[in-house]
Amino acid sequence: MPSTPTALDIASIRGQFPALDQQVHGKPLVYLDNAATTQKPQCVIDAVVNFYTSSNANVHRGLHELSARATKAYEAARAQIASFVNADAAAEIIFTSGVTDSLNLLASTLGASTLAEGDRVLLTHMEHHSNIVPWQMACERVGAHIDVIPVTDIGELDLQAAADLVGPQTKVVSCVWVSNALGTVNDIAAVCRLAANAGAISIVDAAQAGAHVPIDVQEIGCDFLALSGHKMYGPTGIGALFGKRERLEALPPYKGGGEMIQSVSFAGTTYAAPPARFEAGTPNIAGAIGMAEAARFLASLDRDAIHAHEAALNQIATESILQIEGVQLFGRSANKVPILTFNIDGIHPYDLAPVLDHYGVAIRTGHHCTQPLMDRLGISAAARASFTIYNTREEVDVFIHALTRARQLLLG
Amino acid sequence: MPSTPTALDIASIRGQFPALDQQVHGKPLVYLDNAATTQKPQCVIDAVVNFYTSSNANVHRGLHELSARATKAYEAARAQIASFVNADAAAEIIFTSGVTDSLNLLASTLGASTLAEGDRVLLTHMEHHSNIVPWQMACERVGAHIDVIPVTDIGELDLQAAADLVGPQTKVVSCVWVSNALGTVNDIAAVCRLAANAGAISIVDAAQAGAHVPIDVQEIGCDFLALSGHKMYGPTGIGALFGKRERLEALPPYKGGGEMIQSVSFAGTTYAAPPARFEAGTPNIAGAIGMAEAARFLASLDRDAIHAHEAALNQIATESILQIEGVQLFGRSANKVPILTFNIDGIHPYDLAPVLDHYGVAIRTGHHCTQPLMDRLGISAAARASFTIYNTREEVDVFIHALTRARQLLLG
Amino acid sequence: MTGVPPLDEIIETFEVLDDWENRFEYLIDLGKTVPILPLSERTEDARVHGCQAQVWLRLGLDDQNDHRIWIRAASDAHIVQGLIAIVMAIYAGRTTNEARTVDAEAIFRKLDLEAHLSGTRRNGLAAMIARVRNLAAHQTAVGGDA
Amino acid sequence: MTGVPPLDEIIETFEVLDDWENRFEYLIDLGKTVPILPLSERTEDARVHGCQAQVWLRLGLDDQNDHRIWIRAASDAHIVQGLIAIVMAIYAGRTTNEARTVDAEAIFRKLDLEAHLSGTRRNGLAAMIARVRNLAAHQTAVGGDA
Ligand SMILES: Cc1ncc(COP(=O)(O)O)c(C=O)c1O
Ligand SMILES: Cc1ncc(COP(=O)(O)O)c(C=O)c1O
Repeated sequence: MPSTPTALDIASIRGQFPALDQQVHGKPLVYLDNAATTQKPQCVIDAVVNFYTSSNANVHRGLHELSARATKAYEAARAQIASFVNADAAAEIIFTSGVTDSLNLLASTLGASTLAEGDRVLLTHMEHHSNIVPWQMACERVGAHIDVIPVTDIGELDLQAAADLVGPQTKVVSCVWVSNALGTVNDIAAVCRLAANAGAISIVDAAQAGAHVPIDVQEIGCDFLALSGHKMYGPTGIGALFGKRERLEALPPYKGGGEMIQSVSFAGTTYAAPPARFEAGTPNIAGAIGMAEAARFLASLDRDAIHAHEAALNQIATESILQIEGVQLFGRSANKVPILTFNIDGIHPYDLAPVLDHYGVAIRTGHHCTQPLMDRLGISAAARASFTIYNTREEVDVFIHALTRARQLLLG
Repeated sequence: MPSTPTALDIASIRGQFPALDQQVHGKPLVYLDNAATTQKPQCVIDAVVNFYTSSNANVHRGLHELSARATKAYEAARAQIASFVNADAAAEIIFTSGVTDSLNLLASTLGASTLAEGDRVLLTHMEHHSNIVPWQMACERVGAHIDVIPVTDIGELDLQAAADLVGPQTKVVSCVWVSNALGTVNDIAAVCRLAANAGAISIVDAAQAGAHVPIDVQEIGCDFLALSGHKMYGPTGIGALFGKRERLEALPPYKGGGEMIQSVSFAGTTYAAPPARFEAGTPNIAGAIGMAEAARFLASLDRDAIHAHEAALNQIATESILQIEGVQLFGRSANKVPILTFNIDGIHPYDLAPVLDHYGVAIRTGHHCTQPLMDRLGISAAARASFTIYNTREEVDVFIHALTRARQLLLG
Repeated sequence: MTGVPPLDEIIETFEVLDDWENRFEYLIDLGKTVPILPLSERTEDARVHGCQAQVWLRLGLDDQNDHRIWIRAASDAHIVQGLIAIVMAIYAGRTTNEARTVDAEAIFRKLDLEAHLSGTRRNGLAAMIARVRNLAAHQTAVGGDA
Repeated sequence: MTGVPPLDEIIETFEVLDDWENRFEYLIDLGKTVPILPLSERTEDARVHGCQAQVWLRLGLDDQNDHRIWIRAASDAHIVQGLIAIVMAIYAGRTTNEARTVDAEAIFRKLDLEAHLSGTRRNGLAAMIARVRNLAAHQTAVGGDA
């Protein structure tokens, strides 16, 4: 990474997000629920609106102008995402409805083609339910088993232990890049190497990475990588799955329907090549176009400056929250994005959020779809404040102040 | 149906669709590709934009204002769709990404729970690939078989033959309500009765019905019914699946992930009740809100007047096209929506579309994802002009004129 | 412990308290008026799922007392405990007939606690109300958890 | 039948023809200059999928002639047949080195036929170009279909 990141013009970035410019309970909105979903810049909203107002048509089989425009825009979106993750070719990108859909696609098709009785799938103790449940379902169908890379007390993967868990029966290693509950940025290249060395397929859940970490699938060396549009400033209902060409070609189809076939008859059906094979039915055309615009938006920013800004937010927020009496902060890795998951002694997180809400501060509470991690941490729920590029230092102050006040209110 | 439908103000309806107001190749756009996807009224576009600019947040687990607003809007969308199809309860509506996704959900979960070796699934010869391929995949997995209700020469279901095809092994009857290739409006209540009498589950592909036919699941008596947002003036990437409560409750989960669980641990996972059980991951929140707005838009129109307008378009277009020498019109049922699928002797449909496009007329050509029907009709492809509420009689004239000209040009 | 105040009193107090912090403190205080549910009754069959906080809810119809609804409940979160108090104020001691005609959502809306209702069926408060309604609708008293 | 005209001539003619109907007729006429592909060669292995029209494409490198590309093809649609003529004008008779440097898409764009290119890989024209490129990239002559 170059050494002198230029300062980010946060005000100008912020100005592009219309939803941030509002009051909640009479207070300026301080949106710290970015790990759940990010706000959308005007350019993304405009891309969706422009599609609907000028080029809306179904893609691929139309020979008229609107359909040609829609197809071109949709395929350009695929190319944009390919470049966003540095894939070799646009055909290595499948549009899905999100990371959950992508991981189900993989668990289902690998379950039907690659996993057999006695095989093992390696996950980690910090996975989101979306990267656990599909594998449980697939493993149950074929009689395969799940191994779990342990998480250390500061919230990092125990890669030492991971090495011992990989064996000849390990067929799939599926791992989160950036934990939505701990903020930890895992050494995903090391995890993918581990998989490759064992001849296993490597899958990266990049749901949280999308907005925070530059992505280069060649550098990581993964076989598959999944993104959700809505977590990287794009629309809801759209995701992208990168898959290495030869891996995609080896996969059987997932859903059946229009566009994914070569020919259909009641006597038998043959399937199209990827990416079409995995895109049954009318795709989320406007969503793909919006997600590509979000990727373009992200690519247009100075990623080093973003990193520096987010690291600063993380540091100041961490230092400040630890000054509050009784705060337990989960996820203390040196290598993390500004996600602060915490509890305060004697206070249920459910009670915290509505109080903060009255100060305009939006945080999330609950198990964050990571119940196994919650069990590992010995808690059932926690509060989470997640920052992103458009958050400011002043917002950190408002958050800390609201938290202090909430503590008084709830303990007093 | 009341006897005197009031005249529709087409100009005012048309004015609500911004995409219609444009020129293509220097000619006013005549959009006759509505069976592929409809254009979107401004209110739908606005609903999506408003969500992103003011209420965007992830749903269900947030305790802050934006999340409460998003959840409320999302659940209100569910209630709106429930009322659109006259379901008993909002919980009978599952949001999916479209009809293809819905039918895959059903084929996959019924395949895992209801279909066994030797069982039979009854389809029709006019099904869209989306209602064929998922069943082929499911049947192949369990060793079940597909039966096919024949289609008569004028493009209707042979319900006489259907009765003979239903037997004790028939577990599922899945049927298109309105054919996207023939325009035929099937007697779907009769098909559902047939299923019910045999103790089979009835599924209705209402992709094309959404925009054209008032829907009442109680009147039809179906167990499941699938809609795509984008075919009924709503956004892309969103669909709704109606399922009778007790049917939904009996289904195992489809995709695994966040929101669809009750609790997750590596030792075992328990699942939530419907509809959550079938909505893994972050849903297409903006899509659901847009689709609900489209349903509201449709419900606000005088459905009888729409019916009368579309019937008139159908009649005049049919009469006119038959005057053109060498025209073969497929789908001649008396009970149809204004979808005209045709070929002209000596002309490949592929050649027709670009010529019409230069006259501003957007039609679709190909197999319309109904290859078995094409085989039945003895053709490999056809041209299709599909009209909807905002199309005018003048547009029928432009279409017919362009077609005449194309014929001259292509036949030399 | 004098028990949960009557609904009217709760509504009036909410109206008098004009700033959210005070209403909030009152809601938490309300939670403290709910009779303690012994740990022995906080069992899995009494769990209300779908809430981030833990909620146990036991309810039934009182044989001795005109088949009126009885409710015993607890949560580990203050706010949810406060919401429980209001649910009890709305429903406890009512006949099933009375219960069927109450618009609980409207009351929570009036108290500006609507946010806790959103996401029907995935939410503890909504699930609690649904359980009471279910009992009222089916009229049959079930010992313990209904 | 004099065969497909040279690419320069095609481009010039498109430029001269200022109205789309004339260009359209010219495209159809171009299709008629493509040497007929005998039915016996219109076999499944020569099928180009992804096009609504049927397309058969056979290509290879000419042993006798400097390993230059040869193409024989046919379609049942006039327009696609015209597009085939242009593909042949672009690629047939070229060395694989030459073929690798040609920007076929740019030519179709110039001729205002870009619409037929959209939806890469699902479209006959794009698939035809991809097949020629594949041949050029791998340099190895395959008898018949490559
Ligand atoms: C009758 C019918 N069924 C199913 C579908 C599939 O719908 P979607 O592509 O929205 O999933 C379509 C649309 O093409 C259709 O017309
Ligand atoms: C790490 C991680 N994985 C997977 C997901 C699931 O993403 P989605 O809900 O967009 O499918 C999320 C988001 O909640 C996440 O944070």
